[in-house]
Amino acid sequence: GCTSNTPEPTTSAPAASAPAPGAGSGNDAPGEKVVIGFSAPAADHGWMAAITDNAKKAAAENPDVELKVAAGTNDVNQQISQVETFINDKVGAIVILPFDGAALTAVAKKATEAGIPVINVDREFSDPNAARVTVLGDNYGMGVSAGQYLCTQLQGKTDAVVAEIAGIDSLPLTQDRSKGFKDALEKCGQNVDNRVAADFTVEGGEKATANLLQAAPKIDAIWNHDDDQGVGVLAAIKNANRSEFVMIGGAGSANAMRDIKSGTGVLKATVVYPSTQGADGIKLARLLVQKKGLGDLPEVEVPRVVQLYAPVVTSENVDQYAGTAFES
Amino acid sequence: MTTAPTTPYEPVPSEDAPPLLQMRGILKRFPGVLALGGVDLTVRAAEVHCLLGQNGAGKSTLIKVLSGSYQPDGGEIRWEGRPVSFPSPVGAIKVGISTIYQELDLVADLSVTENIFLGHELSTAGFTRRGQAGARARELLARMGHAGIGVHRLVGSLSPASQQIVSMARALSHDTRLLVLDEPSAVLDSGEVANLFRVVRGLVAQGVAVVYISHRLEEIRQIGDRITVLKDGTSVATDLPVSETPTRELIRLMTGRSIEYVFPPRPQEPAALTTAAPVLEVDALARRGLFSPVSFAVHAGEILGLAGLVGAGRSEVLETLYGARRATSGSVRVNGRTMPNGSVAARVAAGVGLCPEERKSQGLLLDESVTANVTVSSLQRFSRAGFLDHHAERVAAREVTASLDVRPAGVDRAVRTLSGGNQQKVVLARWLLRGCKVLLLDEPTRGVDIGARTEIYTLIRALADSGVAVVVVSSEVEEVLGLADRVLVMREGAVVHEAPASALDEAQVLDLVMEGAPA
Amino acid sequence: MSEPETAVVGRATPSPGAQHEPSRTPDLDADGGGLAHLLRTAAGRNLGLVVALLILCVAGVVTGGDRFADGANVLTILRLAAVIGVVSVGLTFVITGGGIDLSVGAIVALSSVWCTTLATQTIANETTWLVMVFAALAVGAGCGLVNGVLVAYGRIVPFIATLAMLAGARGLAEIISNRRTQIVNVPAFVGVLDADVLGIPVLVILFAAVAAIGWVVLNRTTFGRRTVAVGGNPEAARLAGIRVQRHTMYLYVLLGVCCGIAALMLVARTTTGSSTHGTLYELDAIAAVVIGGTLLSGGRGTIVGTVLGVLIFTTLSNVFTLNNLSISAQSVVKGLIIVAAVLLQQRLAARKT
Amino acid sequence: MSEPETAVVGRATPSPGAQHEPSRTPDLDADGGGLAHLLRTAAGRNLGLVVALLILCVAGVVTGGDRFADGANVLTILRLAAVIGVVSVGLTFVITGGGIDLSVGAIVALSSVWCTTLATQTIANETTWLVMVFAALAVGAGCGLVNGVLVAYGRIVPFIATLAMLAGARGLAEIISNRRTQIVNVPAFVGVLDADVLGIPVLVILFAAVAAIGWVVLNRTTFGRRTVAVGGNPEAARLAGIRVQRHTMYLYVLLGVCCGIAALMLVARTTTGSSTHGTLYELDAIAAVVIGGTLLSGGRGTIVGTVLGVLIFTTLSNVFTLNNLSISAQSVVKGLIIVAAVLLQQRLAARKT
Ligand SMILES: Nc1ncnc2c1ncn2[C@@H]1O[C@H](COP(=O)(O)OP(=O)(O)OP(=O)(O)O)[C@@H](O)[C@H]1O
Ligand SMILES: Nc1ncnc2c1ncn2[C@@H]1O[C@H](COP(=O)(O)OP(=O)(O)OP(=O)(O)O)[C@@H](O)[C@H]1O
Ligand SMILES: O[C@@H]1[C@H](O)[C@H](O)CO[C@H]1O
Ligand SMILES: [Mg+2]
Ligand SMILES: [Mg+2]
Repeated sequence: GCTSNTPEPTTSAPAASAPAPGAGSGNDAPGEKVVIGFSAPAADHGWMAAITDNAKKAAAENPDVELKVAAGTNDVNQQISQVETFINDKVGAIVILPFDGAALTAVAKKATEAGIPVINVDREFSDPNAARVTVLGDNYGMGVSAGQYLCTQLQGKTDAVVAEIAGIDSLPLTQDRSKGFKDALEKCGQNVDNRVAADFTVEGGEKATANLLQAAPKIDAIWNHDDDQGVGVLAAIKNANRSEFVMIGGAGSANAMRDIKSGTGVLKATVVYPSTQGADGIKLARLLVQKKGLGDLPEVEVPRVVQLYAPVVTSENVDQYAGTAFES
Repeated sequence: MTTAPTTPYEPVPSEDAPPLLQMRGILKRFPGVLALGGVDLTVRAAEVHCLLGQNGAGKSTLIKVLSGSYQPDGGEIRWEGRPVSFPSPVGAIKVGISTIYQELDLVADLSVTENIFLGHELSTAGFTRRGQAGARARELLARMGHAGIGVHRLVGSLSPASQQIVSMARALSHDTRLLVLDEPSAVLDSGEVANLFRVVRGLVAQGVAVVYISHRLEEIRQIGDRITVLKDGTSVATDLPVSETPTRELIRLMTGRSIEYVFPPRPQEPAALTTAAPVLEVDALARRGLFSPVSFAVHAGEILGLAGLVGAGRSEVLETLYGARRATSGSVRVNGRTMPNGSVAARVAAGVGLCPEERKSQGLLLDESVTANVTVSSLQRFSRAGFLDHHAERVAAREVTASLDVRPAGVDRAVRTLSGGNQQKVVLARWLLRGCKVLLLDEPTRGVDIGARTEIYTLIRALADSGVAVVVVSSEVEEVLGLADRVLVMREGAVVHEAPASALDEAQVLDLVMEGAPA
Repeated sequence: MSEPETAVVGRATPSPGAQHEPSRTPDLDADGGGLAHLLRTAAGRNLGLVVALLILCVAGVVTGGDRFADGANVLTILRLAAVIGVVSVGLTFVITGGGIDLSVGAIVALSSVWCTTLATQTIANETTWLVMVFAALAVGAGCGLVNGVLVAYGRIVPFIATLAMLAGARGLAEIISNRRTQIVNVPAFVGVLDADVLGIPVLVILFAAVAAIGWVVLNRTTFGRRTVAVGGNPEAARLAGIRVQRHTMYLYVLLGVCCGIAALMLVARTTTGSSTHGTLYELDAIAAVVIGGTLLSGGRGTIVGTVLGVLIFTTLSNVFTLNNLSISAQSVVKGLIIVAAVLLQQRLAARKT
Repeated sequence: MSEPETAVVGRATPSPGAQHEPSRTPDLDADGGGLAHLLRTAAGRNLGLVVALLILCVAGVVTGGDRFADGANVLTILRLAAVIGVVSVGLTFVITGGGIDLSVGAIVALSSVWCTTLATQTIANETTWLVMVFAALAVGAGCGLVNGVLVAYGRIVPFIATLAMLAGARGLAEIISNRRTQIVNVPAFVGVLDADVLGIPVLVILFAAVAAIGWVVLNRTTFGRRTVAVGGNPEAARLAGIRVQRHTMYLYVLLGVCCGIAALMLVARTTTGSSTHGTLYELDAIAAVVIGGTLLSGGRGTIVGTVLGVLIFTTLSNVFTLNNLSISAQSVVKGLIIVAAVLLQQRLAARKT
């Protein structure tokens, strides 16, 4: 569960922002060789591309890790087959960001039964026992964070016009985000007046927003789920010459952070959805195979669930997060 | 750039002036077939040179070599004495060879004008000069006696005959020195043929040479100067003067035997037929806009002929009674059972078969084997619980195509590779195999050579004698009169006369057919 | 009706199954008419599409009121239509010529990426923004050339050849861009292409220009006539002396150039180049072309129909958004509207003949 | 070779431009041969594909060694091929019959969703898991029926009719599932379909069965013969007495049923139903069918070719995975391999004649 999602001005580092988790704990000392299979959806937007890039970077930092990266695919059948190939190959661990968590659960179980630890990243399996470790991005919490931020921005306005630009609408994660957003808005008496969905791409964002701006002649606040498509969203806003609202983004791209920092545009904040979680998966997989615990924790074993935090980045704390931002 | 010189042609007196065209020892191989095995052809300016030969003799192949459409595997072509080769149709067109192919080569979705000038459009900097092209097209059509064809009409909306005229107009639109006509009269009726000959004579008078292909020997007599005969891919006789070669001799050269070009005898007592119940009854059948109510009945063993000009609506009557078009009123009964409107399958089930007018587009599965084409309407017969017995199929196909002398004989050959006449036989074989009670034949001998024609006549009569009711549509009055027992004459979508064939002669039918038609 | 001919009319062999045949009204006096006439025939031939579009607009006005009928909204629709519209016009040529192209979206992506690389942008800033224009058009034409050569000379069925190009071009775009969105920092470029002229966006003007040129080329030039011939009856075209292979190749190059133009428009509009640009354009463009009345089997093409097809789809999603409809409902309604529009067009066309 | 005939070989009409024509070696002794012979002719006809597949396998062995040549890996490839394979076999019929279907992926999605709704699963658990099977097949057949009716009787071009179905079925799947992945809790269902029989996965057995039945139906029954006739020349088929419209409709229903089967396989494999299942299957399936040698214009189809096409694509991605290749490079290589395979098939086919 998520407790507080308001941005914390303190310096207590959220998990994703620390450049090298476990540094100094001796965990980085080379150990037994670990072969890790990695599978993720098609890198059809910057965040997803960053997931794989960060995973590769993490592997490169540890010479004892050999990473096998399967081609990104949005076909669950194909992704299952990749995991099967990893099982045949008898890799040491499998890190998987499933296109659809539930659909990959069965094969993950198969891997687990074959004695291969599975690390589930971002989109959750339907059975927690299918994975040894789950790195949870917390999509619902992301919606809540965005909603709570907008609530503070809309204070006093009783019937504000709130618009939502979702990502790929057919993905369960989008539903989770929207639900969190709606629930948070309800708490402060607001609701979503206009909702469109794009597809995580710049072009899709531009198209959906062009129509959205037409549908709502006056808007008070916009939440855009994804900063990749956000580039297009902002282009459409600029094309339409609109600026009467505040906008909050999602995912936490470098572009978005630069905009927030400059403070000149409508984009005032973004909810981070760490693109480093692929790297988290690799690091955890390595520790698991090498039978190490999580550096700073006294536990002998790596924890079952690592739930990431969805902080809101504003002009005040942007410098703190810029390091982990991804390029769209 | 188009029109021929206006001054009449003066034959070059010089003895040793080379002929316009010389083809020597032309070879053309298709996978597994030697289509041309050494053909010679010499054509002089201002002559009509006829090319004769049975179906599959290689006539069309030869002219495709000449027009640059096929590349020969051997032999030599000389144009005005100089060796030439035409790596593509462009080369042949450039020297002045215009070809009208056996298969219509028009683009359905372009207008008449656009088709005429296709490939050599009248244009300025790539922009078509539409007005001028239209005027020129009108002029060309008028010259051929067809000012009535709208130059902006889409060619796909024209009748086959008009399309043939457009093809001709296209040939004339080039600066033509040699005009090649591959069975142009196949889709024309006698009036149209006369018109065609008028145009050809005009061209010859201007010095144009013409290569003319036809299976109708009387046409050769009317228009030809000299003849080259092909048999099995070789030229067996060249440069025969038309006036001095008897028909008998031509037939012998083509077929290797002597054939009497006769119709099979009619049964002795045709009157007895009409007393039995008719097999096919057509009652006030009409289709608005195409033909007005038509009624007739055909008895077992009877051949009914439908005569008329091209465009008179005979094909439409056949297609409608066959269920291929929906009738707007009227009914059709087969053996007393009323057929559902617009259902071919019901007709076929009841024992009706149609050999359509355009065999390529309507009759054949061109890429399929002879077997598949022959058995397609009798599949139940070769199947048990839906599973086909390929062996039985092929045996039956081999039998029936052999009885029709389809050449070459292989039943696994794709129908596309057969010559026109043999393709026609394949369609006939289909219904022969099926065993029909009613057989509808639309231009059954179009493009069929004289030998096969006689065979087909005999076959049709034999079918009738075995109890089949036959309806024949033909644009050759002689054929209708010679083959049919009874004749319906159609004009402009209506039946204008009905009589026993023996009570009519050609002149009478032509009068009936033309009467009131614009001159 | 200047023609006295009554005897000869089309063969209406009832088309047996699959293909729907748009109206075949013979063009009885096409060389007479002026613009009004032209519009009349065009509207007549595309009556079903016009009606479908009008119904959509009425639905827009009824449900969206001023928000729909507003000038700004109309421009929004047109701007959205512009990019896919340019691609569709080019595709109309390829389909009319008997081909198909599945790689249009990938070519748009590759062009957009190539013309926004750091190198290109640097050169553009040092010299002129036209460098980017040139880069995009050259990449588009190059991809089109490869498609054309594979299809015309390699004799690979267009579907497969362009499917290969789809995979290849998108992969290349990803490699070049390293899957990053490339942001445009050439102000002159964006300034020119994303501007308005007399209140009309340059994108819309470009679309109109491409459509107009496309119409003229298809209907008034030898190139257009030959395209119809090559698509309608390639053998007849060959026998008439047309170099069918070369012409086929040109068609793909032409479409490639259109994809390059579309890429430029998209780059200007989104101020980015990206390997994800143009995703699924192939389906959208083919749908627009075919719903417009161009025969998928070749030999008949209509630019007016294509433009109407594009507008129908764009207006559709605009109306949906104005009404805040869920994407899923939109999807279902879209399916229904496609069927309805085609049936309507068929019935109206049939009535006219 | 029971016939003494040597004269028999395919068409050599110099094909003018676009279409590549695979070898048409006639079915020389369909009546004579045993299985070995059958394999020989099939291999002969598809020589290029077989060679392409072999080259891929060699590449797999060289780069992957035992990891590729291993029995478990072969089963992995076959399991991956199974779902799209079943769809492709069905699609071979529709394409051979002169049609096309863009909605296969959407139908798979809708079937998967429908057979995994809470209601269906509850009934299935109370009665038998066959309820789910029935639901999926019924939905597939129903969608196919709608496609078939629109195409055959509504005379909407198949591309457009099935594009509409694509939008409609996916939208409906989203509405029904509320865009949530539906998890299967019917152990009997998964137990049967995701099991192995004698070490061979049920999925693979199903695929083999569908392919075998498809082969028999296409090559050995009146239905198959009619399919070829309807696709080759619908007008001639109609005049020969075939009920072309009804047959066309059956073809789409048959494909719909195949999509239903594929949905069941996917549900078993993923233990979920989802509106995102089967995304872009249309392109994959069409590519496999066409690369296999079935003519996109209809009239010629080959199940063996289709199966080889599917195997080529799945083996490709398996080899890629084994070799850890970058996604973008894969995409480019895939494009090249498609072109190479088709050219190879063409050259080898030409040499044979
Ligand atoms: N494309 C082809 N492939 C294989 N064989 C062919 C092809 N075209 C023609 N043939 C064969 O070549 C021979 C000559 O055919 P051609 O069409 O020249 O005959 P034709 O004299 O014009 O006959 P017809 O009077 O019936 O038109 C025939 O045996 C025919 O089957
Ligand atoms: N699709 C059509 N729409 C309108 N009229 C048509 C159509 N098809 C044919 N017609 C008209 O029907 C009449 C008969 O056509 P058709 O040329 O087939 O007659 P026919 O007597 O069979 O001649 P042919 O000897 O050429 O077969 C003509 O007036 C023709 O123009
Ligand atoms: O794919 C999605 C989006 O890209 C989002 O921005 C972050 O979460 C991922 O799961
Ligand atoms: Mg011939
Ligand atoms: Mg007729």
